[in-house]
Amino acid sequence: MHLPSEYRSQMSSVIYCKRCGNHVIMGAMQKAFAQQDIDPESLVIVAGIGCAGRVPFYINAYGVHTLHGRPLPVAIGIKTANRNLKVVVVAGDGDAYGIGGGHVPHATRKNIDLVFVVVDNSVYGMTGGQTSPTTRQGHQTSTTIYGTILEPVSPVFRSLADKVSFVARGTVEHSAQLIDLLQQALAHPGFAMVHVLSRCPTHDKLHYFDENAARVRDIPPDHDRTSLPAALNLCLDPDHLYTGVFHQVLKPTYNDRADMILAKAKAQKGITTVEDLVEQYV
Amino acid sequence: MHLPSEYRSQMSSVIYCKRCGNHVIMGAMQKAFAQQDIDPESLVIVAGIGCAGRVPFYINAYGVHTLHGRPLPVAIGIKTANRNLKVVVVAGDGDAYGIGGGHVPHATRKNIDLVFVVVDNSVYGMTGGQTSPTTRQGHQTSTTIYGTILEPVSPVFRSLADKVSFVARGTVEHSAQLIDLLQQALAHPGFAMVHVLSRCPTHDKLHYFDENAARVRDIPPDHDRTSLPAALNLCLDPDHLYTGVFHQVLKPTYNDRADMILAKAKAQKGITTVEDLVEQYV
Amino acid sequence: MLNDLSIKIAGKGGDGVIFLGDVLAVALKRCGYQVMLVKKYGAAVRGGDAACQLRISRRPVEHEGTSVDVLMAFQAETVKENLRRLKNDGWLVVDDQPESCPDVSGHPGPVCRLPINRLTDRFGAKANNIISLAFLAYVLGMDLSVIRDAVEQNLTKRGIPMSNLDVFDAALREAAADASPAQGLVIGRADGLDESVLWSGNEAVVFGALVSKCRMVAGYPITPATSTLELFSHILPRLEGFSALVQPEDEMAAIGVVIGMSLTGAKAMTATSGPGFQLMGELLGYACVTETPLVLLNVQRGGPSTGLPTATEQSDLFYTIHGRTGDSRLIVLAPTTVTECFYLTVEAFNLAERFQTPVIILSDQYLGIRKESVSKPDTSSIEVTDRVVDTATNQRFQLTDSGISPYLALGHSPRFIVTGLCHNEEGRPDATPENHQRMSMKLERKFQTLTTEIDHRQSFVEYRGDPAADFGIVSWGSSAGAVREAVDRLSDLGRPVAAAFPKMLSPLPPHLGDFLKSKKRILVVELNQQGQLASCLRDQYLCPTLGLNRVGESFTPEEVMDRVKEVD
Amino acid sequence: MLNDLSIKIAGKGGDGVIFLGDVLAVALKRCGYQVMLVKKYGAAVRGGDAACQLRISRRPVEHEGTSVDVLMAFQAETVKENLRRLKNDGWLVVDDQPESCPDVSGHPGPVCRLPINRLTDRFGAKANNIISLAFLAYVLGMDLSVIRDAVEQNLTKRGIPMSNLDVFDAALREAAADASPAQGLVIGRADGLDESVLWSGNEAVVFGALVSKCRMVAGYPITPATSTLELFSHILPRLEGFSALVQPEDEMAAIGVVIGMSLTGAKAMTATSGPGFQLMGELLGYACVTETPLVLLNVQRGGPSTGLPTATEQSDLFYTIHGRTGDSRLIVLAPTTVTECFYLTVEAFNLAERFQTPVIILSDQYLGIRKESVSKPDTSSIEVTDRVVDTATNQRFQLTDSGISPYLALGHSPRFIVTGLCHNEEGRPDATPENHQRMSMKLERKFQTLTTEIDHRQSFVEYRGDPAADFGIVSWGSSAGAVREAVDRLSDLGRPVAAAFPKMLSPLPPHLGDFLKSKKRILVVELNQQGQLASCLRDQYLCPTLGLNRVGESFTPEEVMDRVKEVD
Ligand SMILES: Cc1ncc(C[n+]2csc(CCOP(=O)(O)OP(=O)(O)O)c2C)c(N)n1
Ligand SMILES: Cc1ncc(C[n+]2csc(CCOP(=O)(O)OP(=O)(O)O)c2C)c(N)n1
Ligand code: SF4
Ligand code: SF4
Ligand SMILES: [Mg+2]
Ligand SMILES: [Mg+2]
Repeated sequence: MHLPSEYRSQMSSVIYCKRCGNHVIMGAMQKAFAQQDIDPESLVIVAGIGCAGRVPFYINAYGVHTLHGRPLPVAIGIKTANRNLKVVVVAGDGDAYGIGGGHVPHATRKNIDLVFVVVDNSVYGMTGGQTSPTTRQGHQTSTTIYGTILEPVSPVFRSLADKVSFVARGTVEHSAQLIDLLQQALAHPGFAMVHVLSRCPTHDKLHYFDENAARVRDIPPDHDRTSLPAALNLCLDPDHLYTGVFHQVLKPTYNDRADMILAKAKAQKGITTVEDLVEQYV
Repeated sequence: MHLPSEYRSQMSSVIYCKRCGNHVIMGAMQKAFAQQDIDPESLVIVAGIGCAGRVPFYINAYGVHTLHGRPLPVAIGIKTANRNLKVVVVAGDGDAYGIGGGHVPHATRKNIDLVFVVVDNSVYGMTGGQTSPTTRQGHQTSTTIYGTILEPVSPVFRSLADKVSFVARGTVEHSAQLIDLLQQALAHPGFAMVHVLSRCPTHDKLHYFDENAARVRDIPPDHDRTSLPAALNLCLDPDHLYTGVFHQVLKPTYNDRADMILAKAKAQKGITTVEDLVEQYV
Repeated sequence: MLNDLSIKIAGKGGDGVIFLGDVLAVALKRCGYQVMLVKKYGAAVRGGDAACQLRISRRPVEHEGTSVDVLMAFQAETVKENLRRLKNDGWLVVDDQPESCPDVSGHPGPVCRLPINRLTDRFGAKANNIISLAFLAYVLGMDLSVIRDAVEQNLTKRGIPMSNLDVFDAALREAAADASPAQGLVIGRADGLDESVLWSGNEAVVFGALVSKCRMVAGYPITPATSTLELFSHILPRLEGFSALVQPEDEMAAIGVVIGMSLTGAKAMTATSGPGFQLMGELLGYACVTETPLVLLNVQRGGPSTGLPTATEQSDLFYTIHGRTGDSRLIVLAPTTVTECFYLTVEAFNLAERFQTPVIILSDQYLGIRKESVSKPDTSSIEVTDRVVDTATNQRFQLTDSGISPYLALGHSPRFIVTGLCHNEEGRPDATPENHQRMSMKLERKFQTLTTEIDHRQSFVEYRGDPAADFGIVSWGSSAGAVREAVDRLSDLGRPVAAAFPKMLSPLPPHLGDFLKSKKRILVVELNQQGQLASCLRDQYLCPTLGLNRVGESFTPEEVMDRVKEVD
Repeated sequence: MLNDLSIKIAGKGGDGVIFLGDVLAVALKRCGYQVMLVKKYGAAVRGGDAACQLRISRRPVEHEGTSVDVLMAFQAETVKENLRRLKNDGWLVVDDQPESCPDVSGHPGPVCRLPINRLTDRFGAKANNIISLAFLAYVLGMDLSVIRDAVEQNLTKRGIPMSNLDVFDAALREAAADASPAQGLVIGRADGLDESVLWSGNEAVVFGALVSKCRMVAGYPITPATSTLELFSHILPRLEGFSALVQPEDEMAAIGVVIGMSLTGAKAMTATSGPGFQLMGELLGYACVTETPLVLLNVQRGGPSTGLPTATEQSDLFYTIHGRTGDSRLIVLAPTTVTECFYLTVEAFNLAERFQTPVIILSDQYLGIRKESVSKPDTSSIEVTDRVVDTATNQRFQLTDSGISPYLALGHSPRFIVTGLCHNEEGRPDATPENHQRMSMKLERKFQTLTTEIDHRQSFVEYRGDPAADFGIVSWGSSAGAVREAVDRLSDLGRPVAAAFPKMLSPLPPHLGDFLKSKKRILVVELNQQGQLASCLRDQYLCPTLGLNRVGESFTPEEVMDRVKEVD
């Protein structure tokens, strides 16, 4: 058994602002790791760039701080090459759905076995509060002082369309639930996406969350999480903002499928060596 | 009135293979332009790279052959700067959902007024038949001779999740319907996505289409295209592969919204000149 | 009136150091001084150290000063850290509570202890900065009405309650009782000086673009370029006529949008830094070969990779010149002052139009964020090259002697084709070896035309110091400031040297070669490890070079002087 | 047995020209010749002209031959287009129907008219290529059992029915009746030659990687690099042990995946060309600063931008060396032959391991697609540097004299951090100026260590010709072939010149400087407009250079000789 504190790095001091949602998320991650008894020696936190992206510096595990938008490809390389590693990817809303948005559907359709934590503060925190892909329409940010004109992207809806095998949403106001969701995600074999509604008190005074707190509901216990239509219904409900697990199905992971190809090739064409292959060109 | 032949360029000879789906698509586009009476002097065809990407060379209009995966940003720049131009974007399945996939949701959430024709031959045609984002699982291609292991992306499903205001699917086997869909798309104010199931006879002998021909159905006439749940139902139907218009709603286009901001800024802070602004720094 | 003074204010994130610097700079500029205000961020993005340094002078300010005449510091540790930068006879301004100030008995100069914290306790924590400002203004012996106006204006602009002005007045009264103006630091007020504006380098670029009639911008946030995007987004919609600002999903999209805008005949620009600039490479190459005019501001930061977002550096020169596959050239301009950020931006737009090519403005964090007083530009007298659209031909890439072809715009010219494939004069794909050779020579000719013009006009290089000196210094961008001061001081010390500051780094002006040839030794001063400009000089002029190379923070004049002495 | 012969086969897309070339090359190699097979595509991707040219010799083949000894052409227009390349005494092999062949009475040499089309009518259109092959083999006076075996093997490999072999035999019978072996063209069979393999440059790189124990690959299709990805995808899963091949959504993802693989301690590579290489720039810079070993093959094509996907060029050198923001260095290797594609790939992996850095292999379309006979490598004797993972320290970026730090791998070493931010020895962000300077010097030291080693071993430059000559030629990559032949022929003509072919282009080997200094004139031959290597030579060695620069298609030895005479 590991204690949450074992996952706290002593090496870098946390520079998040006061009341930043990232404090809650890091705490929840550490508790979830402990409760799932994740071996810190085989845990890799991969992140993009941004405030959320700094999580690897503060967790006592292997940490790979990649580039803005690129955590998923690097994480895929890591998990493909060494399946014994437990890979957790942390990305901001800009990281995940702005600059990195092109990589998401290709990680999900691989059903690569990792946890994808999207820290959605609906703003570019690190660079000082510009509009992000999830900023709600009409909201003011430093680059949209007359109001954001675009419709926000819907992380949960898109994940369902991308056939993600585990889709959940939590918030930094409900840390017990968040810990539980992260635990389920860690236990899920395959791509597990956890959309976390977070806060950037420094750059976003009137947060999405405050405006929508009354709409927040736990997903009802009788929800059939294996049903995609049922998940879509929840996500399209105009009156409620659901938190909990929308969808979960089991299907082969990328490593499983890659193994099948290794076996099939040998069965179909025969096992060979580099020397034999060279011989074919003589 | 313009004739379809007026949209045919005399300047470059068409180098598509025999029986290539692109022949059908170009023909359908030319007919749709004619029937919608699109002024060739204000028509811009923007494309990515690939066989589908060569369409601008063969259409008698302005042609912008961009880079692999980048037609949408360039098209957005064009339409933002000059709304009098009619912009049609042509992209292959690799262009649209592989390398260019990150741009799609940000074009759609802008509801930028253009037609997005995705030529889905489920293979990388131009480079010789490698697996593409829409290649079906198990199918063999030049880079997956032991079978493609990934689930394909679902262009229609994703478009619905991205809240596209016009979503249709046609095929190169049903050219009359395709012409009709393209016409509707051209008439639609906002982002109009037409997913075209095409063919690459050169690199894909057993096409998706052949295997699924029996499942193809017209969308029933009583389908309520304004209803997102209804559209999702059609798209999730495991027994049928629907063609027709899945979804259409009217909402402000990007140019409309940008105009609102121009007005709002002036109303809130007052109209000003560069000289006045300089004065503020004295 | 003083000739020259430099002031440092050092504190932590919450101390309002930036506010102090901003207001003080405005007020001192209005007192008739030339001003430079440099903001220094600690390593951490938030909560770390914050400092700003202000230098005023009757002459142009080239550098913020290596050591300062006045140091105001709020915490024991910030005092300690910064004391070594205070001149021996400099004024130390600290709080009068012992826990806010370490033992400073070692400092030989005057120490001014003020009741900042006590007063803050009275007026509330947020009043901290306004109280400090009042005290500092008093100590400096400023014209108090000027500073009071500046405070009022700043509060108005930021929508902060005017009750703060009462706090300011109260603090002034307290100061009058407690503190006395610093001996010899009575900052007067000069008249008859040019009217000037106070701009950061980034602001100057924005105004350069606006004066050039650029009304289309796309950009993605990135430190330290973001403030241009923010400023454009606030300003553009208020201007008469049509304008567009797009903040898309990434930098590839940003430059893609700019290219699309430009294809319709509109002037358009983007601004970015390191990693974002990197991502623009592919479409920038497309813009080069499709001969699409556009302007790109790269505010360099510490590299490589994500590097040091809040540090300055000059290490993107190689990438800027050579960062695209194939034989792909473009124009690179490098301003050395905030004033040049403005005028070279106008030049960038003019060159982009005339040569139908991307033009890169290579600024850096030090230059982009710092503020300087800039003599107010007479916008009506600035020459601006308009886009000229040909409506008679479809030969978009017509072969000409100059290499410059008719410019066509979507929706305005006969229909034409644009492609990144090798194309013929009509823009259609043509991969024959002859065509490729022809079109690649055409592009080369464009740059020859440009080079000849520059050489003819002897432009884009600033020469300074003693032309007859046998020791030459070459520097570029923001490092020129430290070098200018060093050159002047070396000359005062009886060691005349000559300096050249190229403002166009690609193509390099041929006449720079005459300078290089006339020197026995050439020292190239640049803030990078590899000696990137030096490498270009050796390649182009075959002259041996010595280097002053370092990364981490900007150069001081003393470093330049030391290096000259070392290699002399 | 002949000493040297070059054969061109020209047709349209459907003529099976590539099949002819492939089978012929295999058979001729087995006859004991050294072989070079060059495929030439027309401008259009499909349906355009297709041609291949084959040269065989008892000595190493440096160039496919500017003019040919045998020309087989299938259409009147392909005959016409290619006739000027046929030597005066060369054999023209054409169809016997007048509509397939224009008037060739002007050709002084022998003309061989064969009933290709008539026979094709009998056996069906698809038999076209096999009939032509039989005729050509007969005309060449080849050992028919060798060619028949080669056909059989080719058909088996591609899963084509063996009934085609009957067509081949029938055609041979017809040939015996109709045609007679070309006078003097009796291709014999040599024994005792090295056993050799026939590889394209791309194939040789794949085998170099396999021999280096690289089992992890990620790549995105792009002409002309795609064939590496395809070959890896066919081969890797058949090998014992674990392997992984990922074809992701774009090139950024491809190199991202490779970096991830490498971070776990696995050897990994990717292959790409122009536009794809461009997109890899940002993560490549990340790999440089995180000191992640990886190998990247760039098969250069015509640029800039999308350029000419099926044309060769050497214009990515600037980008390869300088294509990343910041001071970011890596190793660049440039093979000049298919054999070197193999051995330099092994070298690339070894250097990547030892110096913990990306290594770029700069190949090009001409070298990547053409096939050459390569003396069969003895894989057991090839030295391969394994990845050594440190399990005792967490100082991933420890400061050492050599600049090389302990290598740590995810899952195998104590926990550590990787970031593209400026970091300290433990890999943690540290943006202090001192740390940045320190770490940037450490990276620089790594390259000094490498440079010293190369110089010590006098390696990575091939010298040829007369070392005492005062005229020096420098060339790189695939252009070296034409230069080698030119050097030999100039020497035969009594104009000895010396040549140097650097195989490592960054860092450049210092001993190349001795060569340059010893020459009065230096001609740099490279297939680009700007003279990219020449620029690097001037920068590094301060030597004036002359250039032979062109784009569009590869150089001929005659062009090199002409240029030497011109500037001599
Ligand atoms: C290629 C690139 N472009 C831009 C940046 C600048 N940048 C750093 S973080 C960031 C956005 C952060 O927003 P988000 O991903 O939502 O994370 P947050 O800071 O809000 O947690 C940006 C634009 C960068 N580092 N790299
Ligand atoms: C950045 C970049 N990567 C790769 C390529 C090579 N390439 C050209 S077209 C193409 C794929 C084409 O597939 P698709 O988009 O489906 O179009 P299709 O040819 O099938 O119509 C690729 C990978 C390129 N031109 N640019
Ligand atoms: S800027 Fe916002 S997201 Fe970043 S640490 Fe501060 S509160 Fe958190
Ligand atoms: S390769 Fe395929 S997609 Fe391309 S032109 Fe030929 S058939 Fe059409
Ligand atoms: Mg965010
Ligand atoms: Mg396709």
